[in-house]
Amino acid sequence: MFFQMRKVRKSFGGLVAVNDVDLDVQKGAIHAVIGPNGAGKTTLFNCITGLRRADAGEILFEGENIKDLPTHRIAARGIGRTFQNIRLFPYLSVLDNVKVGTHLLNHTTLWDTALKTPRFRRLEGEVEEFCMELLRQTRLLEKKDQYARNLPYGEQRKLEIARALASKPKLLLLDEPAAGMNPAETAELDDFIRSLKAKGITIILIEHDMKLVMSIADTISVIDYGVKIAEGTALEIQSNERVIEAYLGKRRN
Amino acid sequence: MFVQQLINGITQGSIFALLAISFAVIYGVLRLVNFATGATYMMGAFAGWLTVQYVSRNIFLAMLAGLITGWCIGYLIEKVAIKSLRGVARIASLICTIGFSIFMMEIATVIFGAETKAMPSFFNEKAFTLGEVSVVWYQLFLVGTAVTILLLLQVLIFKTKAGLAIRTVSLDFKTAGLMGINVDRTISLAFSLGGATAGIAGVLGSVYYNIVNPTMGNLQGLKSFSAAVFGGLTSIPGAILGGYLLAIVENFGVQIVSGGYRDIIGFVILVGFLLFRPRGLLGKKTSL
Amino acid sequence: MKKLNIAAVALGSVLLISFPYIVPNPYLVRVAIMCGIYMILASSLNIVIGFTGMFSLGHGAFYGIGAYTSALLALNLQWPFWVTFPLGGAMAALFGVLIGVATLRLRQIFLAFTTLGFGEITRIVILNWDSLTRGPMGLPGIPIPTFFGVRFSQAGYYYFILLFTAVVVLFIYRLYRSRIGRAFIAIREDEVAASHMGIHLFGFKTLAFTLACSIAGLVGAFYAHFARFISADQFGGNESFAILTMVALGGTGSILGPLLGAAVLIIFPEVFRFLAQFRMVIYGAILIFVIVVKPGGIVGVRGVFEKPVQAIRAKHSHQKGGR
Amino acid sequence: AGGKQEKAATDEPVYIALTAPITGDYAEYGNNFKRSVEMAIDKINAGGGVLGRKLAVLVGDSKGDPKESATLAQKWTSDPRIVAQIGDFTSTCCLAAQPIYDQAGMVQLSPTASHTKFAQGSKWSFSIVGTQAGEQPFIADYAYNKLGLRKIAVIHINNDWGVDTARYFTENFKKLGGTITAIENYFDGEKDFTAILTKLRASNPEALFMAAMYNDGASISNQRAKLGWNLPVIGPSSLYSEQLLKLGGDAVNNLYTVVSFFTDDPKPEIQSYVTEFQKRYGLKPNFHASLAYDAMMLLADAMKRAGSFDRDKIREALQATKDFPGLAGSITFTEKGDAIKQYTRVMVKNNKFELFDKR
Amino acid sequence: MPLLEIEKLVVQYGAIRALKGISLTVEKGALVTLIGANGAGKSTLLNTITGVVKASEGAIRFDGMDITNWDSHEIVRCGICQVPEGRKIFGELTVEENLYAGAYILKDKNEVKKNIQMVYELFPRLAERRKQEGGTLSGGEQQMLALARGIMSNPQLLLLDEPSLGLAPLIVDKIFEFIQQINQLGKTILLVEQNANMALQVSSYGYVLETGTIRFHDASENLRNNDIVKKAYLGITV
Ligand SMILES: Nc1ncnc2c1ncn2[C@@H]1O[C@H](COP(=O)(O)OP(=O)(O)OP(=O)(O)O)[C@@H](O)[C@H]1O
Ligand SMILES: Nc1ncnc2c1ncn2[C@@H]1O[C@H](COP(=O)(O)OP(=O)(O)OP(=O)(O)O)[C@@H](O)[C@H]1O
Ligand SMILES: [Mg+2]
Ligand SMILES: [Mg+2]
Repeated sequence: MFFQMRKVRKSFGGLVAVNDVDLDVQKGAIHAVIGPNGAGKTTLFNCITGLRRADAGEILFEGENIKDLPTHRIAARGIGRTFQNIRLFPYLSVLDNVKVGTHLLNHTTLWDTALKTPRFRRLEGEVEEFCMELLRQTRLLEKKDQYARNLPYGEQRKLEIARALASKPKLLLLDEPAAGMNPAETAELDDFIRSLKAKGITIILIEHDMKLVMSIADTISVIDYGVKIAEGTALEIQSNERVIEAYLGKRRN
Repeated sequence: MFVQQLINGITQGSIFALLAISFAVIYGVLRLVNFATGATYMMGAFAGWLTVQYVSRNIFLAMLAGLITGWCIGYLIEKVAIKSLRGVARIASLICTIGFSIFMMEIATVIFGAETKAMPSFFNEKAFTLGEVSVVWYQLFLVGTAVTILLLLQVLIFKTKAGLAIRTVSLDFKTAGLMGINVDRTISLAFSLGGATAGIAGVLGSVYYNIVNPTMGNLQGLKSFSAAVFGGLTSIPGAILGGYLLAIVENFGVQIVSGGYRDIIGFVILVGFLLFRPRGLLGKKTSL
Repeated sequence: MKKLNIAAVALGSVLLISFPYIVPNPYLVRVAIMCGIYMILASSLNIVIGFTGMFSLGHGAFYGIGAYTSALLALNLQWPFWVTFPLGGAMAALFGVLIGVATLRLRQIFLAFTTLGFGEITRIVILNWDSLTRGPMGLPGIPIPTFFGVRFSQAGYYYFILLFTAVVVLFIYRLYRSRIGRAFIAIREDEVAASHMGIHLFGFKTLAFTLACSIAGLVGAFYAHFARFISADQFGGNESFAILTMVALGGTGSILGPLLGAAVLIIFPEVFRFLAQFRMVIYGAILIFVIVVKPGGIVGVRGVFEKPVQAIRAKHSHQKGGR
Repeated sequence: AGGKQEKAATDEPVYIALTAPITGDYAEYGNNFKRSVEMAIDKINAGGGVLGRKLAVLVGDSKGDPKESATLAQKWTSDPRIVAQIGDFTSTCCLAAQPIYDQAGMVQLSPTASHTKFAQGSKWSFSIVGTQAGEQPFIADYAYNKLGLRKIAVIHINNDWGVDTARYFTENFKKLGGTITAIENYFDGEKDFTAILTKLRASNPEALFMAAMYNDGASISNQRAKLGWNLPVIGPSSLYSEQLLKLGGDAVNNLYTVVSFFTDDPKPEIQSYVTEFQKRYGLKPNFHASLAYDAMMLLADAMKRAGSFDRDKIREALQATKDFPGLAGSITFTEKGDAIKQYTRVMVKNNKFELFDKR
Repeated sequence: MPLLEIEKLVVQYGAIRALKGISLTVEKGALVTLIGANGAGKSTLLNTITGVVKASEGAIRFDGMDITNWDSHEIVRCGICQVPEGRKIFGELTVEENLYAGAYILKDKNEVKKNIQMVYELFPRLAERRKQEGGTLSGGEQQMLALARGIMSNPQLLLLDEPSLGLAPLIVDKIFEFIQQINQLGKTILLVEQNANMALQVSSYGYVLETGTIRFHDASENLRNNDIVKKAYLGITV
């Protein structure tokens, strides 16, 4: 199995935000995690990337337990993410934001830098080219020299994705990428995520936009009060009584 | 002898505590270390000195003068510089406070001359003597006044609406404005309060040590800053505790180690302490 | 455009190189050397403050450690300058690592506090450790460096510091536009996000801090052999604050800024000596004025260190908008 | 360098440089330097100047910062109009500037630098304050033989001067058979001495030796009084200042020190200096002020004796100084460039300095 | 007289013109929706109304009073409240302190208590978390808190910037119900939404903003049937 969580648990004081959650993600799949607000989805991501340390359980990535690794090590294994509350580098340009994302790909040393070795030039050139390409794909090329903080909300979200992709992750965690996008923009995002899947990137997606989730997710896990209450394909989930009651509600349209 | 050192420490600590509060109030609102605190302390002392010299030999009047001077200095610093630096990286404001510190110190030298002035003592009679331990009335007065001011500030910040405004502005001034809070006035208030506390401390300190000069605030400012960090910087009770503890620790440090290491005993203990409790004594746990 | 730049650089270099001959006044050359020393100090501090967004108030101490190390080795063991000079940098770097390891995990303000404290501790230890440092007596008679057997003349010192400054500035310039520099800046902007990009926060913070300290140590070593008398009070808190002020006044986070800041703050007091006791008053006032008008410093970089566009506009239109 | 000026007797004055802390922590002392030197120059010029030329002073503010002092040295030495320099106040400043004066060949005459390495460090360096090695045996004798003290506690400022002062006193006092019960030091800028005093008190001394400048001395005395600790205090000549009395009030009574300059000295030249100083600046001169005055007068005398404004000749004449009658005692330089001084015992009684031996 | 009237408003960020002279009115008691793509300038408009961002040209009138470029706190005291984009919770204050801050301009303590009671009933989740620090709430909980805080001061005009952002479908329904509810109670609302479908369902009138200019405005019904709007904003292919 490509990515697995075994009885992962995280509590804050008395509150158990993630309660013995198991999760299996197939290589190359799009796996959605949904659930009511405060269910513990973001906390789950935080445990995966090491931003919060899980209290118990195992997190296996390509067969190895990454639960106790520090964040930068986890990133180095090939896990990238975006943040629900957008965490760009506000006063770096759009292009530089993406360049920081390539940190792990390029291994120039202090000596290379100081002496501006040919290796340094070559690597920097590659980085530049690669980042421009990513911006082209996310349609941010025009804004490459603007400060990230001056982008409108929706474009900041796109930039977060571009930055996460810059590290060529094998597993990408997206936390509500469609928040703040209108339906037309969401449709675009839908296509973009599919194209990532086509490139072989495995994706775990948190999203409240059911249209998006139902359309692209291969598997959906539902979490409520930190507990996984259901798992299955879009069709299975849509008709699951428990999920409807806790989360989906009876939509008007 | 240890009792005497304790009393020395508490007296000195009262001044540290007042200055530490001055740091904490301003840091609390703007996340800014006001390096002009020491200079404000000195200006307060000069105001007190002028009062007793030319108006009346009355310590309460002198304290009032110190308070008003400190208040005005705080207000001016905010209006002249800090206000226009909102939303800019904090280093700019910090450098400005250093600028004000230099400016005030040198202005004082130009106006009053570099010679140390004598501040008359008040309530200098012995309150009581216990064996070798001796306490004069002024020490009691100083500690009492400091504690009163500290309590008043505590109430102001945690029990009043102005206090809520201060705390709100400290977190996000734009959103605070959206709540109907007058951000400018709140920040001004915090600065003035900080200045006033430092000003009063200046008068109290100069009477205790009987001297006034343009450089008197330098070391006091630096040490009180440590005291404030020790206490947690954002926490008013923490700053108070930090002030007293630093002074007491220092005094015992002199007793046990040597006067030559006095200035670093505090630092060493604080640094060691912070390694284990990085948020200070009563500070809140926050990242960054 | 590019040609113009090259021409300007070439002209500048020629001027700088011929300076001791165009202006054969030892006083002015000395001022130029002091400028160089502080340019390097400010530039190195800028790595910590401007790039990485950490706050250090003890840079003077690392400068002092470099100076004392080099001076003591030269005085006690008669080691030549070319050996003691790098060792001064190494010793400062060592202390930088130690301080970094101890405090870089803590909240920002504690780095400021710890470095401030470290500065005091260094000064006081130097003063109290009589047997090694001669305490408050200071270290007189530090030997003049030799270059292939020839003792440095004033011009020698000048060229040394000129070259040194050029190397440091070039290094920082390259650093700024490299992966490492970007990692520093990312840490300044958002630590959490940076760590998710695979940046080892602690490692890179320590690297930035150590680099800055070692450069300061190197300048310290040079200073010791230039001044030939050092004492603890030359590396105290005032020194740290002065360097900090140079960075902020010139332009935090920019490459040119610290150079300019250092030059201005060294030259200004010299030019305005005639103001006698008003000199420092005006110094304070100008400092405040410059920062209020240009918060990022004279040539501050765009971004965090500059006033947001709307804030400037707001004032302007507020007056217009009638009530 | 100074050769040019001699030829034509011009109206252009002869320049002397004064390096002193006009601002900063030591501004008080620096300003006294400035006052005295200006007064001395006015007096010299009123008397027709030196060798037919008027004197003028260029003042440089070193802020008490050794680097500034050195930069000023470079400035002075590269200005061909300047023939000699007076200053700086602290020994560290003087030492930092020393290599520059040494290399350029200009007299560096410090009124106050007492660091043992200073005058020895260069043939161009002179100090007229007298080293602690000269003063302390006298004070130790005062304490042991005149005051009959046997057990003394020492408090000193931790700088080069304070360390030296305490060391020489301690050595000499012990040599006489006395006991030092405890030694404590403090750093410049300290305002709170209660902790140190409490500690010293526990060692049960008969008297306190205080190596401090008069401001700190007054503070220490005040705080000692508040602690209810009354005992005789003794200290070096730097305590001698009206400021001590003003700041210390009753707390400085029963303090013993020595002086080489005494404002109540009936000698006419001293009285005229004191009156004039008071008239011009509204305060009484102190020890440091008198030293700066002496420095200027001595320099003028050396120029006269040299018969030239040549930097080198001035140095030679200065080196040859013998029994120059200064306000603060007569000045004779040792081979190294230190002055040998005479001292008078004084004490504070009823808030006034009085001669001790008059009793 | 309309409650809010905006005339030829121009807003600039340095060289960027974010609003290029837009006019818009909101009648008393109305619920008006503003939709537009990312970067159209919706948030900028709301921020300008509340004085967070300053206008360079044009006028904003509230209840007949010219409030252009007043300071935020003065505008809020007139009875306008904005629930900002991205929540902007006071992270180190507790949930309850956040609510008190929202009621800052109210003088009457009982009224404040009453309002707190009301929002707790509305969002029981907040009542559960009343002592938790705002910064540690989940995204959706923060959104609830932001809304709750916004109505604490009994404003006449409520400016909502994407209130459904990041909320679970169930809660989104509830929020829209709530918006309608308080609108019926007499509050005037200007709603910015990406969830254009629902927004146009609950509102009476709508404006469509496109890169700083108003492209359409019409009754919500009509907008929903407008082909261009359908395609670009509702994600419905026609
Ligand atoms: N540091 C913390 N301290 C205390 N409680 C916390 C902390 N962080 C999260 N929580 C709580 O844990 C629960 C889960 O939060 P989480 O952010 O994972 O929710 P979520 O599923 O992402 O919700 P949403 O969809 O609203 O973003 C919430 O109730 C939240 O209040
Ligand atoms: N502080 C700023 N400085 C410079 N430009 C800015 C700033 N804030 C916004 N902008 C620019 O103004 C334009 C309008 O932005 P605004 O945030 O109002 O869009 P929006 O309609 O709210 O978008 P979204 O739906 O994504 O929130 C955008 O092009 C944006 O880049
Ligand atoms: Mg979440
Ligand atoms: Mg928006």
